Amino acid sequence: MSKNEPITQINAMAQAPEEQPKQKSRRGVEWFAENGIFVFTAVLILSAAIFVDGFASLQNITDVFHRAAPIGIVAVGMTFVVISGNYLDLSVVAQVATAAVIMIAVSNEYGYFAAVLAAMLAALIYAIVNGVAVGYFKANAVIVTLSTTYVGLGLLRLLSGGSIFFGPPDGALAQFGAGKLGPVPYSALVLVAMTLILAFVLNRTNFGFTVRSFGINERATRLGGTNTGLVIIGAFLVTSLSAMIAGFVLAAFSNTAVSAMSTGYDFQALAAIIVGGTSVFGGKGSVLRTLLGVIFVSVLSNVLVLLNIGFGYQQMALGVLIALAVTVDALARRAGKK
Amino acid sequence: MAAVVEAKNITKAFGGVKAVDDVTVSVEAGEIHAVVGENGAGKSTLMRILSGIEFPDSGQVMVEGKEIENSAKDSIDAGISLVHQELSLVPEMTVAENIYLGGFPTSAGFTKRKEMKKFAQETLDEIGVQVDIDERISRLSVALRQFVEIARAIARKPKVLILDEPTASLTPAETDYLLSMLERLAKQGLAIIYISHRIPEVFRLCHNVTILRDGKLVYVSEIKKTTPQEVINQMVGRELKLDLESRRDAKPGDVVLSAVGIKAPGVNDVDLEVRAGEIVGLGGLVGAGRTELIRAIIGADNKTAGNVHITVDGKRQQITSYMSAMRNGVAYVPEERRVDGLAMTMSVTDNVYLPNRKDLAASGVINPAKAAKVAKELADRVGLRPPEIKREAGQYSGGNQQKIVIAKWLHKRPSFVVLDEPTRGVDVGAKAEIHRLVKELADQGTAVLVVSSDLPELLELSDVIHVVRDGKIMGTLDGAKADEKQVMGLAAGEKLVEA
Amino acid sequence: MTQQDTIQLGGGELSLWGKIKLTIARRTEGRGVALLAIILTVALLTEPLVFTAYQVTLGRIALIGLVALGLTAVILMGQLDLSVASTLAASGVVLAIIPDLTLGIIAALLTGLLVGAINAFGVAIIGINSFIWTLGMLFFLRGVALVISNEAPVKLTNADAGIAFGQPLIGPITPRILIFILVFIAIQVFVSRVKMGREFYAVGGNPQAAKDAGIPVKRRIFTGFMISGFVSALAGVINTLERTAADPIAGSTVLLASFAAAIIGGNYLKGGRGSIVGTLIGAGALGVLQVTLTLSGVQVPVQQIFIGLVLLLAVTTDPNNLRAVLSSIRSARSSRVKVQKPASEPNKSTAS
Amino acid sequence: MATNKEKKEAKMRKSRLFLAPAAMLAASALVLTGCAAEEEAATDTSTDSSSDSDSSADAGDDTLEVYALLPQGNDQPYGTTYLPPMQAKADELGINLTITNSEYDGDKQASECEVAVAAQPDGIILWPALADTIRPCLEAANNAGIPVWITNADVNPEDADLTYGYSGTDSYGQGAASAEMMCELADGAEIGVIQINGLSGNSVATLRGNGFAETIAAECPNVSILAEQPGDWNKDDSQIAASEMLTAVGIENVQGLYAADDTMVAGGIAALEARGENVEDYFITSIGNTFLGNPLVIDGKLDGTVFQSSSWDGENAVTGIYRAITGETSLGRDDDASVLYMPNPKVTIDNATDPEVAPEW
Repeated sequence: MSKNEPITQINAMAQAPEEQPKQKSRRGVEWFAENGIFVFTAVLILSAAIFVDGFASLQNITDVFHRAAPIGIVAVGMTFVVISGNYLDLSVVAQVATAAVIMIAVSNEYGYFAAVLAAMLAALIYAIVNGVAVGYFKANAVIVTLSTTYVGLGLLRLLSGGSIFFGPPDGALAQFGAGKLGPVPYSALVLVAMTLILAFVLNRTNFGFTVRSFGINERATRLGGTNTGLVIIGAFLVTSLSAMIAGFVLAAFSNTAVSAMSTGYDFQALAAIIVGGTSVFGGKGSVLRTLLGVIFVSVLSNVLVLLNIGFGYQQMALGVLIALAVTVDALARRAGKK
Repeated sequence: MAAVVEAKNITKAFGGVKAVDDVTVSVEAGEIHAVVGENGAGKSTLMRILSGIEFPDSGQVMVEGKEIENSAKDSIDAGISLVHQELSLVPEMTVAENIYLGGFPTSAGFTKRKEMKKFAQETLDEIGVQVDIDERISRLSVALRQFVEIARAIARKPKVLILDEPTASLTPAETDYLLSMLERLAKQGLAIIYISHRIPEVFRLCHNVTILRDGKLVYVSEIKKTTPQEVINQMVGRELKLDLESRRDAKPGDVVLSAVGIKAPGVNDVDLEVRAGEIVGLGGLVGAGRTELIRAIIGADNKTAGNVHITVDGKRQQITSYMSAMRNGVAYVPEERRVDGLAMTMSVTDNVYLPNRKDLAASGVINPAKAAKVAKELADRVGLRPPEIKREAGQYSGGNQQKIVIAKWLHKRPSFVVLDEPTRGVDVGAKAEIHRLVKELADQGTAVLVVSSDLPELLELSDVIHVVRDGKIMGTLDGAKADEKQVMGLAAGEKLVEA
Repeated sequence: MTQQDTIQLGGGELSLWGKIKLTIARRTEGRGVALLAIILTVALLTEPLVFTAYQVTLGRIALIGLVALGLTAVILMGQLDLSVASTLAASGVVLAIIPDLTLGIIAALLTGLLVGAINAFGVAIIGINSFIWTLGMLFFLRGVALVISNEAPVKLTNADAGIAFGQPLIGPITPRILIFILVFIAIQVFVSRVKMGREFYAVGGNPQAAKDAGIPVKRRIFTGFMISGFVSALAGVINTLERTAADPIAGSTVLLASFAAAIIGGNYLKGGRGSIVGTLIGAGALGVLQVTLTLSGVQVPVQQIFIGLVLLLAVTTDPNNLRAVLSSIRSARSSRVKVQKPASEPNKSTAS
Repeated sequence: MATNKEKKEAKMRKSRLFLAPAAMLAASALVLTGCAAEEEAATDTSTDSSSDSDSSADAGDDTLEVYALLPQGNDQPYGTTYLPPMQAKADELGINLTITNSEYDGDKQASECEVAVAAQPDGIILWPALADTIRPCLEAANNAGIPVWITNADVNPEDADLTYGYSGTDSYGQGAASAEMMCELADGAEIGVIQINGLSGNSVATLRGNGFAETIAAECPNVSILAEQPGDWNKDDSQIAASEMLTAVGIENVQGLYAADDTMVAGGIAALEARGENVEDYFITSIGNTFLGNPLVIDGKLDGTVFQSSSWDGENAVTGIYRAITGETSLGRDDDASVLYMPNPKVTIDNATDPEVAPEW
């Protein structure tokens, strides 16, 4: 590149944009919206450890991890769809069940390798159907994934006959499902590994970059030379593969599989993502936040069970939590705008 | 006769730049008053102040001698009706409903449909537009929507009607009709403020003309006492402050871009060539079809016909989509940088990274250090201030944002660069830097296509100027010899002043 | 200068056929009508019982469609309400736990209005995306229903009144069908004839223009969500009365079916486009489809696949989406057609 | 006028666009209904002509039309093994079955009931999705003169008069039987147990739970229920819930575990094993004797379960409606033949391998 002599001359003319000093209170709200989840999670865990008997036991830590693992794996994957600005993938319900049933039913007959291949094929099909309809036809993601849920569950039930499938009690899968490293079950290690991998993909790869920038500004991303349709398919593919792994983990943990086993995973995963502070407007958010959201929701459920509080109250608490999380975010955005 | 509406000593500044500077305009009943000026001369801002959408920093607006509060509602109540340049209709409601949007006649909450339709029909009859009042707006042509907008303004029984470039989207026949309609309305006692760049229209229609330039009022005259030539002179009117030394010696090479028979919405069968090392300027008025033309050429919008080829290193490639344009070294600096150009909540580095992913991270994994290094280099090269590449793009001023948009394309060493209004809303210093960058690119052998409504800019930069009107190239001028009047004359529909 | 009195910009006089075509083109329910026609034809050929026992079919349509009608009011404004099914369940339980029937009905309906108001508060005042805010409400109300019902079905104190409620009133028309028709008429009149309802289209179609024209956008959002909440609660009341008991986990199939009905009926999720008639047609198509499939004894998984495919088709064949896809295909194809033209023409120029 | 022509063409293009999906829909509709008919034919190999898709009741000969309104089917393990014996029995008796699945949605089942009544079949088999909500359905069937036979889960006592009979288990009784075994195991000792229920709000879950809790309270007050949580009929959910309950009440206070079915008890056992506990030291009972539960009984991990036979259930539903149609039973439950209680033998390690309690699902 040639040297830029004229620059110095012009520099003098250019005005530096004045930085507006932020008010303290506004900063407070923004800081809270940014980091609130860390504080909340820490406070919840600390107070539970102090006030709830048995919470801090090693066994209970294992239980919390068991609670968090499958839903967490779904949620960290679904974060990609949410960050791309497409609300959620309802069809994870069908995908998790499909993967679990395939894992046990197919591996019983043809071995693990064939099972994994078959499950990956299923994940790929889901991703392509969802991604093409949303990315190329610009159809609403909620309705598209709702219809693939119908079709997917219908197919699964038709093909599996609705039976419950068992793995051999001492098969590799069952051993993995029961295995622990200290108090940490292998499934939680999978969750941590998935979080790290997906955080890397989202923050450090070209693909993750386009997912984020698509969520912030679709048109600028397209004009930056991105095939935005492919980005959407990719986001759905990450979600589908995560749902597949969640299905494996779930199948390993219970060593059984049935088509109804993942009911409610769609909205539960989304709830964890929102509680973690990922914005449904797209762009803002991270996989790590989702992990925190999952931990927060799991710890909360765990504490409520330890206190022998009914299931109804747990659902109410989740609803209030979502409202609080988004309200703080909204107030912060408003403060930031002024 | 007393003035119906009077704007006294209006001043309004945006971020230190005076968009309107001490302007006074007054219009009498039955008068059609033209307000003309180049793009960005301050006409639209003045009209927004008149209609209460913007508040002036100083000065006052009087209607029939009474000062009005500055709010949209007060303006409407006082009898000022603005026909927006951007359409503000609800697409899925009917014509009649849009005419009465927000003010349907009702009884006990129920819309009095018959009455509403009758009123709407009367209004449309009054302006002589035949359109099915039960039709939904989304199914109407842009021209029809424009007439519905006018009907909506008329339905408020205004004393003053302001029209901002009403003929931009109309065919000659429709324009013809609109003008005679306005004459009729004026004869009935309506005061009309007519904003347009189109000089023939102004001369056919208006009684008086006010000319704004750079926010200042420079000329007021009865139309009978002036000539089109004089009006154009006054619009352009500034001293030729073009520093001739700042013009470069163009040494055009081979044809890089060749577009043949391009048709698209708003573009009517255009051929265009740009050579290596050459800057081609597209002049013309807002709405002439320039943006549509370049977007169709590079595939950012769909075209309906035509071929585009790019020749790089002797290889001739067809451009079928924006992706293929990108692959062949096309760089596009869009007009709407907030919507199309930048991800405002991403850092400078990320914005620079966006189009350079393949190059900066061939393996697909981002190397933050490398990305930061490139971003830093580019920020220095375009003179970003402050050169903090971790800052969010949205926190920079307009000029610096535009520098980021340009910077992100420089790393790839593009073979063909398209810039759409590269210095709109940009301060003087940044403008000079951007001009320098554009020339530098051309000197390095890049083919450059610039769309600009800023005549001095167009003349300074371009080796060749095409003037676009109604989606067609109306004339081609040699950039070194052309002057502002020639460009404006072609753009506004006058014959070439000096052939 | 030619002096014209009028300018003709529209289509001009139309033949009868032209008028019919115009009417069809103006409506948004096209796909819904086509789907309904196909389903009716298939039903007529395979299961004529769908028509002879029309009161049953109507009952099913009312079951699916009632909630969808309220939902449409919200969708017209470009918002979503995920809490409809939980509202239905919670208001049903509220009705059942109150011994006095009249009081129970009033309390249940007030619950719906309250839920609607809270939903609107989050969306219009705090400014939160309605999808997320009502998702929170979905969980919260589900919890409420479980808690106040003690996690078990609650029997109506006055079961006889419930059974009487399920009996046909006029001919084969049960109160459910009658209420459904009345609600349909009410909301249809509201959004097509009443100023306030008509402005829903403006709020959904061009919020800025609505605001500029002095329409109180926030108040309209409140009205819409309260309609949705009220109608969901009404559905909960009807279900609880007809079944003589309230189920705290009721409505599991309602949420998705009512969205499906609205979408098939041509309602645009971004707002501003669609109609209550469309929702009725969508509910009709879905209801007839379900009854036909039930009667022909098709396995439930096959029914699910079928409904899923219909929905996928409905959402991907939105005219706007199709037009966008086709136009980019056409654009790519146009490049491959060689342009033949003479070397020079007036009005056109080739640079340097 | 060229523009008019263009418009026309555009419109035709639009209508073609419109027709394409419509045609696809129609095609897929036909294919799918065709498939369904074929499937029906495939399952009905044992009989000659009972699978004619003509569903009108007055088909002439002795083919009987029966609607079976079930809340589950191929989507649940029990329903999956319930259906084939039911179909086989129907074929044997010359009955053409139309089966629905309401997925435990009471409103949907009510609507299906209306459809069934309108079809005027010879009889209706009803498995209530929600016992409290089916009275209107029964009344409608009665008014239409269609006999209704209840299967799997009985109606409330006050509604029994509207049915022709019942075959199946006694969900409350199953919970009670499981409680009785728990009482025997405790043998008068003061012990604490934890209870895992089915899906919250589900009526079988409620009945079994009440049956267990009330029987314990009445017969062996020495056994105290320390905590209860739903396990959602899932092994994974119940394992977590069980483990958390153990933490909550302190594992040292727990000597027993009850779960509302074998799948969930397997989760509870897994929770104990995961803590390194010797499962044989705990008193554990459940309901089902399924493929999952039976081996646990044989291994000595599950101390007692209550056998539930899906094939008996399915077969006897058809036997019952056949009795009702042929006049063997009449409205109300006055006849001896009107109630067929599924033998619900308690299964322990002593009889776990007997052929009569061989697991079926």
